[in-house]
This record gives sequence, structure tokens and C-alpha cells, in this order.
Amino acid sequence: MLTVEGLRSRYGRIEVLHGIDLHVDSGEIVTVVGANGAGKTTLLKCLSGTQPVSGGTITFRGEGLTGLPAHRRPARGLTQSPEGRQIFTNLTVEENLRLGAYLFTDDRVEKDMEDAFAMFPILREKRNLAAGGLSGGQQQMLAMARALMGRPSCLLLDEPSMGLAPIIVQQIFDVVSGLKALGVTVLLVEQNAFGALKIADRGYVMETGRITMSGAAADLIADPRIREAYLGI
Amino acid sequence: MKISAKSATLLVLVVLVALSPMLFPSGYYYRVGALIFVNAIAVTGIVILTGYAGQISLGHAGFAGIGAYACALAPVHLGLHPALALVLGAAISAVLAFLVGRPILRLKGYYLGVATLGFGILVSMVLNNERQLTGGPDGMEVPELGLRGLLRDAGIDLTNGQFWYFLCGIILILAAWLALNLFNSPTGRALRALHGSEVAARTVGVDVARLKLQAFVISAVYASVSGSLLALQNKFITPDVAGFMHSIEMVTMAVLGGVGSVLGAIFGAAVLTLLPQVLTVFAEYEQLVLGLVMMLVMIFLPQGLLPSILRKVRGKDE
Amino acid sequence: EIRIGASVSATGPAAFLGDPEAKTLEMLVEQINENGGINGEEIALTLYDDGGDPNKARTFATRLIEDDEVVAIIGGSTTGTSMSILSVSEDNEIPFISLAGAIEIIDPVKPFTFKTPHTDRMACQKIFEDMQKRQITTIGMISGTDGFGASMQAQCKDVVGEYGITVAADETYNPTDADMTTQLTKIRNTEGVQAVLNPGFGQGPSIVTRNYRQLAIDLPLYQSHGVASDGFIELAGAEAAEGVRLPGTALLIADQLGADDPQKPVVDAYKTAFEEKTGTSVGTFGGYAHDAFLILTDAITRAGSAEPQAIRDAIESTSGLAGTTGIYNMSAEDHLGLDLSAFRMLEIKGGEWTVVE
Amino acid sequence: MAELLQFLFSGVTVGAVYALVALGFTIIYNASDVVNFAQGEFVMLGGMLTFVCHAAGLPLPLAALIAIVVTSAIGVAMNKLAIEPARGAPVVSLIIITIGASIFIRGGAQLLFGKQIHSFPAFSGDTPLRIGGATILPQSLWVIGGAVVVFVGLWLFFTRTLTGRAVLATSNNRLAAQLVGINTGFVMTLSFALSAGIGALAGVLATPITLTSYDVGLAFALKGFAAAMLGGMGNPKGALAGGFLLGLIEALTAGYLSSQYKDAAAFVVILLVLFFMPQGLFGAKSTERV
Amino acid sequence: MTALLSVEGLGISFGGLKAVNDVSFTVQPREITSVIGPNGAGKTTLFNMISGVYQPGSGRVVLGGEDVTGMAPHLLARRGMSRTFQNLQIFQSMTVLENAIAGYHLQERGPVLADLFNLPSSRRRAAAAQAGARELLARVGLDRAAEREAGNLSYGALKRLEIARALALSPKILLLDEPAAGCNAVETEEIDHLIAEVAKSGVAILLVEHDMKMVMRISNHIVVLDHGEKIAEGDPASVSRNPAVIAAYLGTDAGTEAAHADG
Ligand SMILES: Nc1ncnc2c1ncn2[C@@H]1O[C@H](COP(=O)(O)OP(=O)(O)OP(=O)(O)O)[C@@H](O)[C@H]1O
Ligand SMILES: Nc1ncnc2c1ncn2[C@@H]1O[C@H](COP(=O)(O)OP(=O)(O)OP(=O)(O)O)[C@@H](O)[C@H]1O
Ligand SMILES: [Mg+2]
Ligand SMILES: [Mg+2]
Repeated sequence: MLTVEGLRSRYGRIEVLHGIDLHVDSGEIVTVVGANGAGKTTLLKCLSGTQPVSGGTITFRGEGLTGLPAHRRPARGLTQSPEGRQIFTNLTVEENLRLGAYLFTDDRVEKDMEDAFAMFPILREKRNLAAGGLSGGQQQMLAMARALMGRPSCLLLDEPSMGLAPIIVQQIFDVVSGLKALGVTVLLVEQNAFGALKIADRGYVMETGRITMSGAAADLIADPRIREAYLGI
Repeated sequence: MKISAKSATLLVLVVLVALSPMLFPSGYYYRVGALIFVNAIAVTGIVILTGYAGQISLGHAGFAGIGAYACALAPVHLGLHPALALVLGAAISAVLAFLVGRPILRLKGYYLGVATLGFGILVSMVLNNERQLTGGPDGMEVPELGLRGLLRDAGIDLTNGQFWYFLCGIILILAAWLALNLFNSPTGRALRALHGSEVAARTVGVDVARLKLQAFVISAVYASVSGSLLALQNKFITPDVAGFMHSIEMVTMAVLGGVGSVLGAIFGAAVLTLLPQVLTVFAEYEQLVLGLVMMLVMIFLPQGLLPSILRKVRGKDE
Repeated sequence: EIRIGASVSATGPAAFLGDPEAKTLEMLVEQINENGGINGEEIALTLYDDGGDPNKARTFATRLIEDDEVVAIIGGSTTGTSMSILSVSEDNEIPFISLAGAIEIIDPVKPFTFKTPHTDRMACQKIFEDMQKRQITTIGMISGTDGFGASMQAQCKDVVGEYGITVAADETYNPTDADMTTQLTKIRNTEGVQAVLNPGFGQGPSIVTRNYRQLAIDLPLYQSHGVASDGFIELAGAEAAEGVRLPGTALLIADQLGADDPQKPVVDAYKTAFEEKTGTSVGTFGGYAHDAFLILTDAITRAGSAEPQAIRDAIESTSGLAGTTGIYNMSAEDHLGLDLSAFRMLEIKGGEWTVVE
Repeated sequence: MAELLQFLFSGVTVGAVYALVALGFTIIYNASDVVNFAQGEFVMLGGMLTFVCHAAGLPLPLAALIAIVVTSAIGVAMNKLAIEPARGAPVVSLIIITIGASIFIRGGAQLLFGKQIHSFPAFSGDTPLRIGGATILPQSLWVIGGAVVVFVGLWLFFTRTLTGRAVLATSNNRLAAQLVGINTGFVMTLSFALSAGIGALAGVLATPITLTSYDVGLAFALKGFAAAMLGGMGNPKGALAGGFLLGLIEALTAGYLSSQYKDAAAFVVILLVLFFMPQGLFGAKSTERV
Repeated sequence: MTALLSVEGLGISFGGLKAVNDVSFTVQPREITSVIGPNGAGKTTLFNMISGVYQPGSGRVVLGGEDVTGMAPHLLARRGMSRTFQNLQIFQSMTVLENAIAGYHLQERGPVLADLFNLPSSRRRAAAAQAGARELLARVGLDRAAEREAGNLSYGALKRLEIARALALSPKILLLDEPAAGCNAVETEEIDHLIAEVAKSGVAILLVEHDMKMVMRISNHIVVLDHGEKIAEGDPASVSRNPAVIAAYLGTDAGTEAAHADG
């Protein structure tokens, strides 16, 4: 479904992705783990089109994405829940969600919103309040819910569990697993590598802009190098 | 040996001020040079306020007006020597900035913009309306500084143009030196910190209100001195010096040149002072070209002329 | 080639003055060069637009003298710019003919500085003379806060006493204001006001005149020479402008001048040429530039030399020179050379300028 | 009484003009956080182009329509040529671009239209309406009506339409806006078209009262800016209230205190309001948590 | 034993919502006190009130015996309080080193005139701060990034920079709002050690964190908030066994995980 070949990207003169190869098959959950500054966020930004690509190709459902502006990617089914949440702080929670479904005007929007509220009841409570007033974790939930409102066929998640209470972290991972059942493909970047690998089909390890290891999630969890470097076990 | 940005900037300035006259074909160029320096002094103040501390002012010409009229009025009414009048003007500006700054520096962004704009307009309105004192919109004469005569007695015979060129040049170098000192000093760092995040600055102990006020007062003094020098040099002054357009001009010079760096802002002052002189060849098209240049610079060099150029040269293009 | 410099406010808040001045100078230079120049030499005009900014004006004056090496300067559309230019021209001993109104420019007399417009004071005097004739003793004033309006307001209040008239209401407006009914209502409601005087230029006086009619104030309205051009009638509307009086120059009533009027030929020639060239009607201010240029060329011709000192001396001895504004007679004590007779009291009737007599 | 009424009429007439200009600021500001200092030039263009078309023999309504459309197109061009290429530049740089654009437009207008002052006939004649001993021109009612209609339209746009919210979203967080599929480029184009159109409309409605010339833009921009800030930048309610308030303060100060210091009074009031309400009367407090 | 910080009946509302309600607890020097609770429980708000960013609606904050309720943050900083932010507050356009030096503001500040004229006193102050800042950066592993513009760092690196800046104040009490968010297990452990070390040096630490492993490992004392109210308090073992806490916050999985780490 999503294929990345030789992807390079740079900030100014400094290259931070030095040729990334990875692929995500339809209906798969794939996770990328790596230390601070490895380039995980940069990778996702390249995929969502908010960071310029300086080399390599990205193919999504058989079509090249190169040159496609960021705002046209959600219409193709590619949606991102970005690092740092990036919610619309001055708009209400409900408006945030509605904008998540910006491309759709049908009745399903209301239903999706109900689903989102069911998933995160706190958002229903706060639906008419400015999103900027939400707590950190609540904002994170909103970012996730907003991404889901876009009816993605492929969801890019950048640290969705960050700042969430353990009980919600569990729930988030459940949701992601549940997406799989709905046929949604997920590319998940997580610092909670243990949790991510547990629900993922496959995983990649990223170090300073390169993929250094990949394989089935179960194998990676078992790999002593991974356990030492990322799982802290 | 690695030479610091500060020394480099000062060196460039000294060399430019000292050596440019060798290229001057006529006395008129001294006049333009002196004007550049005068503007650059005010703009250096803007760098401290806007570039370092991130506070906008659309009314700094008000302080220039106070400096200018101090030099026009104090010698006549108080019998002060014009040079002392300059100091008096700076002191009045500082006090006024202190009083005005207190309430309005709580405001943010455009709200601070409109409040300072209001202040500037109030000053220029007083200068315009209090005709008995200021001569109203027609302006008033400013006494001779008299320093040139002293120099001549001391054996240094300069033309009027040369005198003002070197005097303003020296004061500019001094002004730039102070601003550069500030940049890397504890105070400068605190100013830049509150620019980045006020809450974080507060929690590391920065008294934000006080520091903003300090920056405001310092920049007001810069504007005031600039106004005084303009008045003394022109020997005639009108309320235009305190007008809205002059305030905008200061900010434009700073931003165009690069508001974050002293040399950049001075460069901006030079460009925008020279431009109208160069554009006279376009006659009718002058405004058109001026607007176009401003837009093009900001489009292609959004960080300002000098920083963007330096970035390109160093290859850190973004 | 004789180099002449000019710095006028062709743009900016005083463009209303400077624009026709610039056009006039360019046109006249072209004309004179087509006719072989002065004393066989062509005139090269360097014209700068100071935008009404005295600081710029000073820079341009320096540039004209030091860099362009002109022998004389015309310009300074406003008092501020004129004062800036004159301090440079006096220092360098270059003759300068100002186009601004204030009396300070030539009083006290400075050796190299002259001017062509009547002073504001003279305009006031002319108006008050007329009021006196109509037995008006109490007036209201509404003045623009621009240099022109403010200066004339001050001068008028200075001389008004000499005519036994008191100013009972003294209001102002800003040059960009859109509505003056408030000030006019105040004046109307002031006890005893018999007439209203409005010193100002630009769009302000037009709006005052319209508001005057809106409020149906039926007292005589006096405008200043600042609006003496056909454009004013057009903007204010003939209906609203009906009965408005102002001190104007011969220019406005070119077709009504007697054939023996000494100003007739020069006024006719200028009016025809200017209106043909620019498509806009002539006004007082273009006339000032015309007269300045006339005085200068006349002086150079008489001096037979383009030396600044010689030109200065020749200007000072100008006598009986008919310009559009009046007949100029300069002297060592008088660097303006006009008297009150240069002004004619005009009244708008049926959308036309007529002479009050 | 009649006197007070007359002052009030004067105040609302001028206030409506300010309000219209202030309303023009809101859209571009809401889309990009940029105060467009060229807004005054749109007002000038509205008046000037109507004059030119009318003078060329077109009927007034058609002339006005052309003026509004052309000005909108100029707004779009300004966005495409000057604002969009500078995307990512600091807000101050964008502001300088708008100042540059305003000088550019003014310079162009001066070349094309000359420096004469112009006007065109009032829409419903010049016969003043008498109310309670005071008078008001029919054109004033046009301006007031225009301000109210534009206000209602904008208010509905921002609160009731998805596009309106997309505009707000774009300024609040451009990156996030793109991530949900908002074409932020289009939003900017639309905003400039609307802002310029509203500006031009202001010019069309106000010119029979205020007159116009190539350089009236700056004064409009300044007063409109002050009015918008008084009301709270970005909020149509604020623009409307700020405009009328400013007009009334000026008129009442001129009427009862001093016409010389009426603008000063206006700014003193603005300073006072901001002292107690740092976001203006209706400005939204931005909610940013730490 | 006298507490360094005591919070007494603290409360605040936002438009009807009692974000924090009548919360009391104390913090001792050398100890790590953690505040945990579900998202929106009021932890950050509590921090904001203690550190003077918000004015409390009710209650008192007492620091070292002095009532400092609602005192401005910069005055609290002078009294030895320092904090990090959940929503990063970095001086973006300054370098990493300058960010750290900014933390030394209280030590390096001096008369503005001395700074303007670059007097030796000013240079001395600045040099001392710079030396300290470099050491701190080394401690959080950012020494190699010292000259980079802070805005260009990755999220995790910024988190550590915030900690460095907060440490620069040599605080008596340090408030950390989710210091480990965005760091993986190994990186978290490093932060762990750092915090423990700081506590050992005599600093009182108030910590908000959702990483239960970390919390349980290093806390001396835990306060649990839910819906703005304190629902439990005690040592890690007792808190992690508290059914109310498990139900509201930990969930079964994490609960066992935490208990495991604890045991
Ligand atoms: N805007 C930027 N400008 C310059 N460099 C940047 C920028 N953003 C990130 N970098 C650099 O690019 C590299 C990769 O950063 P990225 O944010 O992709 O890392 P990450 O793997 O997501 O880290 P983390 O786990 O901390 O979020 C880092 O070295 C970072 O400093
Ligand atoms: N400025 C504000 N305006 C409106 N509501 C606010 C504001 N600040 C906090 N709140 C509300 O107060 C409650 C507590 O928020 P707080 O940020 O303290 O939670 P928290 O415990 O830190 O949560 P998290 O673990 O998600 O960071 C939340 O429901 C939040 O929406
Ligand atoms: Mg990241
Ligand atoms: Mg929190």
C-alpha cells in the first residue's frame, strides 16, 4: 500500500534522512522505533507532505506522492496525527473534529463524531470549549480523534500515546488494533516501543536517519539488542 | 584567531565610516551619509526593542520628535547649550518611555502596536497643535550646535557636511557598540528569552515587565538622540519627525535589513535612505519602484537583507 | 546650458500644491528651450520630489547645489520645506525662490531668498476687508490642521482685530476628515456669528462647503486662496458652492480680465498652455511656480549672466513684472514684491468665478 | 438636543466608514494573522475605479461593480505575487510586504489616475433628511447600511460555514489545516478577494461623502486599524463596534471638547480600553496552555 | 520535619469547572513527590498555580515557611522554585547553550548599564553562567548540540533541554511536568537517574509523569488526583495497590506492570 524507497530529506543543509526504505502493506500495522532525533518524525512529515523530500520516492496505492501538496493527501486516504498534537487551539473541540472531516459533507460526519465521543468521552464533555484549554492528554486524544474523522485508509501516527494516562494508553493501542479490523493501515511511531511492537505486525528500527533493522514485531521484541536499546528490559 | 561577530560588526562599521568619504565625488554624499547614520541610530534602538525583546512599536518617532524639539526649544527657553539639550531630550524620552511603557507593555503583538501608534500620534498632535511653542506644522528653527566652530579653532576645519557625517558616524558606532554589548550580555539574553517564551522566561526568574521596560526606555533614548541629531543638523524641524510615517520607516528599515542583527538593521537604514535618492531617476515611478523593492526583498530574503545574504553565503539556505 | 534646480512636494500630503508646480516648471522649461533658451543658452531643470518632507527637501537642496551644481533653486511647496531649503541655499549663496505662503520665509529678509505667493496674512487681510464692507463683525473660523490651514488660521487671528472683527468660534479639522458637520454645528450655534471663514486646502474645504449646505447654514462662507481652482467648484458642487467668496488671482478669471489688464497676456498664455498639456484646470499654486520661473528667467536675462550672485541682484531689482499672481516689484527690503491689489475677491455664482466689486 | 443629535449623526456616518474598513481587515487577519496595511488602498481603489468608470460614461451601479471586481482581482494578485511566495516568512516580514504593496498600489494609482481629488454623485441624491432638527445625508444611510450588511455576512461566514472555519483554522495552525485537507493557498486567495472586495465596497459607499484621491488609503487604513484593534482584531463584532465607537468619540469630542484634539481623544480612549481589556472589546483571548 | 513546600486547600475553576479542588499535600527536601492522575485531573493546573502562572482561586502555597500564594513566577524563582513545561516552552531562536544560560538568569543578571557598556563585572557574570551551562548540557547529554539553534532539535532533545534549563536555577524545589514524555524506555531511565541524583543533592522534587514504571521506581511519595480532587496519597506500593487508583488511572495492565517494577 505504502512504499518508501531511498527517501532523503534535509533541514537546510543538514540531511537527516539518508535513504529510507520501507513498505507498509494493506491492513498492516507497522511501527518505527528509534531514539530521540533518529528522524522518525521527519519521516512521517515527508509522508504527509509537510516536509520537503530531497531524494527517493514515496508510492501510495500505486501512485507516486512526490509533488502532491500536503492538503491533497488526506483526500487520497493518507492522514496524519502529528507530533506535538497541532490542534486548532482557538477553535472548539467540536470544530476541531468537524475540520478533521473537512473533506466530507455527508451524514457520516455526525456518526463519526459520535464514535469519537464514544471513544474519548471527555471530548464530548468539552465539545464547546476552546481546544487550547484542554489538558495535554486531552489534546492528544483530540488529535487522534481528529485524524480518525478524516476516514483514513492509511493512518500515520506520531507518538499517539504521549502524555496519556496508562489506562488511556491501553485504550489507544486497542483502538489501533481495532483499526486493523476495519481494514485501516497504520504506520505507528512510538516511544512506548514495547506497547507498539505488541500490537504491530512488523517493525523497523531507525538510527540517525537510517533503517538499521526490520522484521516481524514478535521477532523484534525478542531481539536482545532491541530489548536493551529500546525496551530497557 | 576567531573574531567575534561583535568585533566584526564594529570593524565593518568603522571602516565604512572612515573610508567611504574617499569615494565621495561631492559634498552632497556627506549629507546622505550623515542621514544614513542618523536613521541607523534610531533603527539600532528598534533592534533592541523588536529584534531582541520581540516588542513592536509603531510610535517610536514620538521619541524622535521629543529629542528634536528638545534641541529646538531648550536652548531658547532654558538657555541650554544644544548639546545639553540633546541630553535633556534623551532624558525626557527615557522618563516618558518609562511612564508610558509601564501600562502598555503588558499588551501583546498588534495591540502593543496600536498603543504605541497612539502614543506617537499624541506626541505629533501636540507638536502640531501647540503652535505658540512649536511653530505648528510649519516647524521651527533649531540653534546651531556650535561644535564645528570649536573644531575649527582647534585646527580641524570641516565643511558642514563633513562635520555632521563624522559626528553622526561616531555616535552610530558608539550606539552600535552598546547594542552589540547588550546582545550577548545577561540582560540581552533575558530579552531574547522573553521574546521566545514569556512564561519560560518568567520561571527562570526574568522580571519580564521590568526587562521590557528597560528595552523600551533604551530604544526610546536611541530614537530621541536620532531625532536630536536630525534637528541639529537640519537647523530646522517640523512635526513630521514625530509622524506616523517616520515610525513606520524606522520599523521598515529594521525589518528590511534584518531586525535581529545590528549590522543588518544599519544596512536596512542605509538602503532605505539611499533608495529615494537613487529612485529620483524614475521620477513619477519612484513610489512604484520603492514599493516593489520592499516587496521583493521581503519575498526573496524574508529574514531581512543582511541575514539572508549571509545565510546564502554561508550556505545555510532555508 | 543654465542649470536650475527645483524641489517641490509632487507627492505626499502637499501634492495638491506640488503637483501643479512640478508640471508647470517642466512645461515652462520645455517652452523656453523650444524658443532658444535664455541669452542663447538652454535651461536644464533638475526637479526633485521632496514629498513634503523638510528633511528630504534639505537633502535635495544639498544635492542640487553640491552635486548638480545649479545656479538657482525654485521650490519648497510648503513652509517647512522652504525653510529647510533656504538654510542650505543661504549658506551656499544660491538664489532661492520659495513657493510657500508663510511670511517668515522673507521676513526678516535673507539675501538669497525670495518668494512668489502672497503671504497668508495678505489673504486674511483681503478677506477681512471684504467682511468689513459687508458690516460683518463676528465670525466663526474652521481651519485645516495642515500647514497651510494652521498657518493661515494663526495669521488671520493675528490681524483680525485691525478690522474690528472678532472670532467667536474657532474650530479645526484634520486634512483627511470625512465630516465636519459637528464643527459647523458648533459654529452655527455660537451666538452672533455672521460669517464663516475656512482656511485650508485639499478636500477639506470641499467637504466643509457641502456640510455647510447640508446644515442649511445661511451665513456667508469665505474660503481661502488654497482652493482657488475650478476643481473646488466641481468637488463641492456648484449648488453648495454658490455664494462662496475667496481671495483669488487673475488666473481664475482669465476670460473676465479687461483687454488692458497688464496680467492678461501672461495669464492667458499660461492657462491655455497648462490646460492643454495636463488636461486639468489651472490653480493658484501652479501659478506661483509659473511666476517664480518667470522672475528667475527675467532676472537671468537682465543680468546677462548665470552667476548666482548676479542672478540674485537681478531678482532683487525686479520691477513691474506681471505674473499670474500679480505685478512683482522687488527691493532690498521686500523679497516678495506683491501688494494686496494682487488679490481679487471672487465669488462663485452659478458655478462660475465672478469678481466682487 | 438637536445639537447632540447632529453630533451623533456625524459620528455614525464617520464611524460606519471606519467600521467598513475595519471589517475588511478581519478576513485576511483571520486567515493569516497578518494585518494588511494595504487595506486602505483597496478602499481607495474602490472609490477611484468607480469614479473612472463613471466618468467614462458607465452607469454608477455598473461602475461600482467593476470597481469591486477589479479590486478583488488586485487583492488576489497581491496574494499570489507577494504573500504566497513569501510563505513561511515571519509575520513582521509579511507586514512589511503589505506596506510595500500599499506604496506600490498608491504609486500605480498616482500614475494611472493622477493626483486630482474626485468624487461621484451620491446614490440617493444630496437632499439631507431632517430628523429632530438635525440632518443626515442619504448617503450616510448607505454607508451605515453597508457596514451592517457586511458585518452580518461576515459573522455568518465565520460562525456558520465550514469555509469560514477553514479560514480560522488556517491562521490558527497552518500545518494542521493542511493535514485535515484544507487548501490553505485557496483560503488565502479567497480571503484576499473578500477583504479587497469589502475594502472596495467601503470606497464605493464612502466616496460621495469623503471624496477620494490616490493617497486617501493611508488615512483609511490607520483609522480602520485603530477601530479594529479597539474592537478586538479578527472579530467582526469588534470591527463594527470599534468603528462606530471611534466615529462617535471623535464627533462628541469635537462637539463638546476640542476639535483639535478629537483624534487624540480617540487614541486616549483606545489606550484606556486596552489597559483594562488587553484584547480589545471583543477580541478572543487565545488559549495556549503551558 | 518541616516541609519545604506545602500546598493547602488549593483550588481553581475555569468557567464552572473545578479543575483543582481543595488539594493539600507537602513536599520534603531530598524527596521525590509524584502527582499522578488521569488526563485532565488537574496536575498541570496544580503546577501552574504553585509556580505562579495561574492565580489560585482558593487555598495557600507555602514555600520554606513563607506564604507565596499567587506570587509572580520570577519572584518564586528567586525563592528557589524552578519548573519544566508539559507544552514545551523553548527559546526557539536562541542556541541550545543560550537556552541553558538563560536558566542562570538570577545568577548572571546585573545592572543594565554594566551590560550595555560591557563592563568587566558583566563579562564575569556571563562567563560564569556559560561555564555552568556547558556542564549542565553535558549532564543531560546535549553538549554536542550546544551551538545549534534550539528550534531545530527533536522533541525528546527539547525535553531534556528544558530539564537542563530548570536545573540551572539551582532550585530548592523542582517541578517537572512529564519530563519523560517522548522518550523511550532507555532514555527515560537516563532521566530517571538524573532526577534521583538531583533529589539526592538536597532538592525537593515534584513530578508529574504518566510513565508508571518511572514513577513507581523513583517516587518517595505519590499524590493521586482525579477530577481535580486528591483521591489517594502514600508510598508507591500502597498507591499502586489502591483499587480506586487502579480503576481511575492505572488500568489493570499498567497496574500489574507498575507493581512488577515496584516489586
Ligand atoms: N526544523 C528543524 N530544523 C533543523 N533540524 C531539525 C528540525 N527538526 C528536526 N531536526 C533535526 O532532525 C533530526 C531528526 O529529528 P526528528 O524530529 O525527525 O527526530 P525523532 O526521531 O522524531 O525524535 P524524537 O523521538 O525526539 O521525536 C534531529 O537531529 C533534529 O535535531
Ligand atoms: N486555561 C484553561 N481553560 C479552560 N480549561 C482549562 C484550562 N486549564 C485547564 N483546564 C481544564 O482543567 C482540567 C485540568 O487540566 P490539566 O491540564 O491540569 O490536566 P492534567 O492533569 O495536567 O492532564 P494531562 O495529564 O492530560 O496533562 C482539564 O479538564 C482542562 O480542560
Ligand atoms: Mg519525533
Ligand atoms: Mg498536564
